[in-house]
Amino acid sequence: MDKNEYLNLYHQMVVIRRMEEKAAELYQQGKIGGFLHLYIGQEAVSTGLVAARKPQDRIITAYRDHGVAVNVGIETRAIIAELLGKATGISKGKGGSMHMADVSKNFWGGHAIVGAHLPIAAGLALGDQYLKEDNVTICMFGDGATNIGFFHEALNLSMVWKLPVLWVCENNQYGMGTAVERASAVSEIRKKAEGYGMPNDEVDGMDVIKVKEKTAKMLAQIRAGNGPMLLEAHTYRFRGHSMGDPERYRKPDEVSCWEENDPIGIYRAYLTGKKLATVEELDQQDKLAEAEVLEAVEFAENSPEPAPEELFTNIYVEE
Amino acid sequence: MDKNEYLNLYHQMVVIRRMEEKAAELYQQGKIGGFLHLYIGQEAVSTGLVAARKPQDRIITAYRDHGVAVNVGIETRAIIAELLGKATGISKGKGGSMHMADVSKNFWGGHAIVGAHLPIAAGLALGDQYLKEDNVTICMFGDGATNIGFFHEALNLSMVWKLPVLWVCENNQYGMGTAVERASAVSEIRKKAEGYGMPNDEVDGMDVIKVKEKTAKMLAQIRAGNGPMLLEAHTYRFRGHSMGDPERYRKPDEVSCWEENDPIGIYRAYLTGKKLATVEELDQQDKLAEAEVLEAVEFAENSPEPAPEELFTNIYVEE
Amino acid sequence: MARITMREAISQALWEEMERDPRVFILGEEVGVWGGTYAVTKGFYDHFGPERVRDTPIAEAAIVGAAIGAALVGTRPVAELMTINFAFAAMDHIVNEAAKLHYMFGGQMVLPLVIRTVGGGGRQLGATHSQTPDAVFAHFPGLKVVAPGTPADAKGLLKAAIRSQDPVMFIEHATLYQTRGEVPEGDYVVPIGKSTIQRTGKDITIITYSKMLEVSMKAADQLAGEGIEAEVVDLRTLRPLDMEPVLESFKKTNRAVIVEEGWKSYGVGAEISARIYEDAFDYVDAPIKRVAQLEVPLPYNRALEQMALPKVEQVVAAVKEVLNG
Amino acid sequence: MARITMREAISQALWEEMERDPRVFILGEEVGVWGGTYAVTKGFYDHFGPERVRDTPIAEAAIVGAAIGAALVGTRPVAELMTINFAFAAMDHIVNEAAKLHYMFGGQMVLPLVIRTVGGGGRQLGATHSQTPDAVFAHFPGLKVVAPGTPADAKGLLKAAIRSQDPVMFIEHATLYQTRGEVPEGDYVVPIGKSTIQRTGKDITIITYSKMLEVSMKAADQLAGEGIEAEVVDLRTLRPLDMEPVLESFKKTNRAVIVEEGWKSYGVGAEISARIYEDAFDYVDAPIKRVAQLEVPLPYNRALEQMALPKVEQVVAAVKEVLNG
Ligand SMILES: Cc1ncc(C[n+]2csc(CCOP(=O)(O)OP(=O)(O)O)c2C)c(N)n1
Ligand SMILES: Cc1ncc(C[n+]2csc(CCOP(=O)(O)OP(=O)(O)O)c2C)c(N)n1
Ligand SMILES: [Mg+2]
Ligand SMILES: [Mg+2]
Repeated sequence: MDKNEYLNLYHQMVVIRRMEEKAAELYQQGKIGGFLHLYIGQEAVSTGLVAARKPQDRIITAYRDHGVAVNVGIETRAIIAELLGKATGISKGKGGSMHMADVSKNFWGGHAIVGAHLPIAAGLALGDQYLKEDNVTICMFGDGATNIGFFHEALNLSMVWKLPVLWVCENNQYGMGTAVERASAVSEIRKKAEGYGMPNDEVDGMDVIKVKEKTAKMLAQIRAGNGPMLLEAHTYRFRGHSMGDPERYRKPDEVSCWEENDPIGIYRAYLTGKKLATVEELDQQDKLAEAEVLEAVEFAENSPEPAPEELFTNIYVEE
Repeated sequence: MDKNEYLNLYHQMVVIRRMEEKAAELYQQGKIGGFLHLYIGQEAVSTGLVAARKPQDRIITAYRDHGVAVNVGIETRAIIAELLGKATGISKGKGGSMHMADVSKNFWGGHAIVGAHLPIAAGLALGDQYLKEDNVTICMFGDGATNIGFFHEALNLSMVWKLPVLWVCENNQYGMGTAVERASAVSEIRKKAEGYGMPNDEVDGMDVIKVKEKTAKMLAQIRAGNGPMLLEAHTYRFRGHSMGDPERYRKPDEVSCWEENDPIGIYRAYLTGKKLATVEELDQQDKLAEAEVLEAVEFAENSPEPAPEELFTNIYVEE
Repeated sequence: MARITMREAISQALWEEMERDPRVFILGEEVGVWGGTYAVTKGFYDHFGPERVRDTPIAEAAIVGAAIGAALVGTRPVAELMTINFAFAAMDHIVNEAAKLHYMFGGQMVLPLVIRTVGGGGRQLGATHSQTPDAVFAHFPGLKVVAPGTPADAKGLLKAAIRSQDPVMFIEHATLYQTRGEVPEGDYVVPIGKSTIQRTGKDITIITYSKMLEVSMKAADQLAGEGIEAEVVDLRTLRPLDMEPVLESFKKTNRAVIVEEGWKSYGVGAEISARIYEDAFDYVDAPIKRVAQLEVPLPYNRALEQMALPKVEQVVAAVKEVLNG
Repeated sequence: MARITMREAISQALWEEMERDPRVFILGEEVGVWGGTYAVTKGFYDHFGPERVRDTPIAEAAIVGAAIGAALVGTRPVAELMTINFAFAAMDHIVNEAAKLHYMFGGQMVLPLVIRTVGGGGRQLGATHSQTPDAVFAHFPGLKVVAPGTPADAKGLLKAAIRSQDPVMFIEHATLYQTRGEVPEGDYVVPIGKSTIQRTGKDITIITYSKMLEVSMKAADQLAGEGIEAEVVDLRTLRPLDMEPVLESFKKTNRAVIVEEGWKSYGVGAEISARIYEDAFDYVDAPIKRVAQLEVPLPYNRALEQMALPKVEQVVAAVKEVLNG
């Protein structure tokens, strides 16, 4: 990576952070409706994953999708506009927080039914395999999603057909209020891959460089035709599951302990420690990110609502 | 076991065999409708399992359920009557081949949706655990059933809640026409238990004594409160998946090779070899079984059809 | 009688039934430590303990399947599916197992089981999280499907559901939890399978249930201001469906509007309409109208979503059209 | 035109589309080596090979989910669900994913996907294996639901489904596979979303689809013998529903019977009945009748099962009642 690339990753992570903070505010103001699941604390995972992929590689995730949206290069304004339900939103205001996607950037959403996108991810890879494209599909999901049947069917199918998928579990320790060990027979999620004879690995999900490096290695192996693999990224969400989480299930101590592992802080220290960037340069990025988010909010707030006719478009391709 | 018990197991296996042969005939004659899945070749599995349970232990299986029906002690006549859809059938003629049950004998069916009874089995065990009964639930299913999401959800739940279930996979090498390795990421089914950290074992499913012994041991461990376990029984169905299977997926050679492992033949040899029974005694049992089946067919054929009003009963308990 | 919210009424019914019968227990996602996503089971975990208020993995088929099994052996599980949209992940167990076991085994198996779940749109949750597919579940004989519209009915019907020997799907509405109403204290049971008149009138019959009862009552108020007396019939149970109060009312008013939140095509209103014509044809003075959700997956944008959902003005307009029709 | 069976017609459509478009492939349980449980794909595996005729594990959600994903990236999967009863194990992917992705992402995602499946009772398969829950799927906007009643339509509609840019649920009927009819050779495409007149008549309109078309045509024959000329309208597509031929016919005959195999309550007939009254009220001369499955889980016993299923005599009787009503 050259210096710009390093800085760019930093920029992405800070944009996500600032954007999520802003989103929380907009939610409190009643400008965002529905559910809002913030990515704060987990920025290193999606940033590292996307940084490691080739543009041809597909990525798909759950409803906690704002991070990926930024990483794949959707304009911040189109993300915030979607949160506000505006016509200029990436899904034309029809999807909202949980349903961001940009197919032109190989980002296949944002899916709100827990685990349901795993079979779909297997299908993206199946399509590629069928068409003899050497793309890999990166499928992200939470620890909680590994207990639903969809996970099992998708992982099994991917092994039987040797589909080019990198399964990435973001183990943030909880599915809503349920700690991993209260819901899952094994709490080391990567062990589940063994039930399918699937190669697997784990990574510190708070360290963007480690995530990127491990992902790059695994993508190469998968691209070489070795079949699917599973990567468990250990991470933590600093905020509640969604806005309005009573957070009765964890102690503030636990949260602050993890907050000391802030992925942005870790990466800052890495960059300055390795002399890849100066504090001033990073502060400068912070300012740029902040400005970008503010501009995006302004853009989104000034954007038009979808036209009423939009209610009836996109039900079918062929009406 | 005393001699009678040994002979009784033999008797059960032969009754199943003769009954299934008869059922095939009745099907050809158009007297049995729907699907008919014969248990021929797998008799040692259910016979061994049921022999090892205490009466308080529950058993539940898939649509290939005639064996269990005999083993738990449903009268052969009530089984055949059910096959013929008669009022005297164990499910009043409403269930048919795939839906035999006798709740009074702790046999909970006979379920025709692949894998759907696994969560139900977890529930039987949950009920027992909740009511502080020290019953164990034995849940039988095929190799093909281990690929559906229900399997995953049920196994995981049973571990998380330490439910008293013995999961028994009858690996008869095929789910319909699909060989295990074409459908399952791991072909050693017991390995799937490892994805749940679940203790597991395997057994020669053609040897009723081995099945019984292993089952007894596992049931004791489960009853002691150690949580669920999985047992893989290696077996083979000598007939097609159901009547009308074109059997394009396997060679006659393969079948005859397995037929040399006939569970009844193996058990005969065991009994005579250990001098637990003479050939004459066994032949005598064969005759008894044959007679029992013939009597049962006659009974069933002479039994009345369900009254038309039966169409409307049992939709609800409270009408 | 206390004036409490729907949430409190449901919570009360659950609490009282658990106190009354030790066989009753709850299982579902976030019902315990969290206190229920809609706070219905807040305080239950501390009071009844983890055996009786069981947090489950995210595994809807296992939740319903386990509840079925536990019911079969003599407990009385109340399974919670966080929303009805996730019920599709448990669809097989609801319609192929719960609805059929009693019948299929000739009456041997008894499943005293409640599946509590939450439906409805209007909260900008997008297409996968905003559905009102009640008719889909009501299509299956063997299931009982209940969807209360008032706090009192919610309490009384939930008690009846928990005491029922049959599998009951109990559909609450996400935007009704704050609705207040008089609710009888203590052992108040409302029988399943009985429709009821929620407001009397002579000019037209509005047939509805769940959230749309609220909408219909408001419409009736507004119409009353214009001198139109609408009778409002609340179905409360979709299966078994009790048409008697509907037909009785219709024979008096000779006109009807059916109001449901779900999509119109193949929805609840179609069945009600068809049955009125079948059973009260000679009493029909004007075409019956249905007010229902427009045939689109619900969008996130608030204005678009609201466009698609049935509203008071539409009910009022439909009533007037029928009266002038 | 050749006179071939429904099975052959469906098989032909699949074969020809696979020959025409290399992006088309099949996946499902036993579609390959076995040749299809209903022998529809017999010979396909040998001809097209394992990449294009893919046997899957028993994992319905994965079958539909994988088909969705593969469709998104430019292939044209035809997923087979062995029977519609097992579609409930894939329900989430059918109604929450396939039906919604195009809309929810503002048109970005396109899913040219067919889910072929087989429904219907009458073969003594018992309650879990004999359902006709077509209305349930037709309730969801975003899905197209097709259920042909003749070999020609089966061929033409399946071709249209495979070429459609939208997700199509294609429901065949287990007891129609042997039915013969004239089927145009080669590239014969029947548009989705068009009902059609299968028999003309002036006295009454019978509205039906799938297997019940056969039953209704027999009834019409029998009625013709008694001087009653029934017009038979075949819906063919349940969503989007084309009411034009129905209304046109009804405006001529002023009387109707609707015949469906599924349960009556919340079924297809309810919707058709409600719509006729809504859109042709002034043309109604007698109450419309529905003939449908009795409200029971289908039992195994043959006589009981037959009692529950709609039959020719019931259609004939219903027609006469309407005519005399
Ligand atoms: C099938 C289904 N069941 C339940 C839900 C409600 N729900 C939304 S998110 C969530 C928790 C998921 O946890 P995890 O997979 O660990 O992801 P995280 O939120 O931690 O990122 C639940 C239960 C849902 N959306 N879909
Ligand atoms: C959910 C579901 N999908 C498909 C089927 C059709 N089906 C019935 S039996 C069977 C094969 C099951 O194989 P296995 O579990 O190995 O049991 P076996 O028949 O070998 O005893 C299939 C696919 C079904 N009944 N249920
Ligand atoms: Mg999590
Ligand atoms: Mg098998």
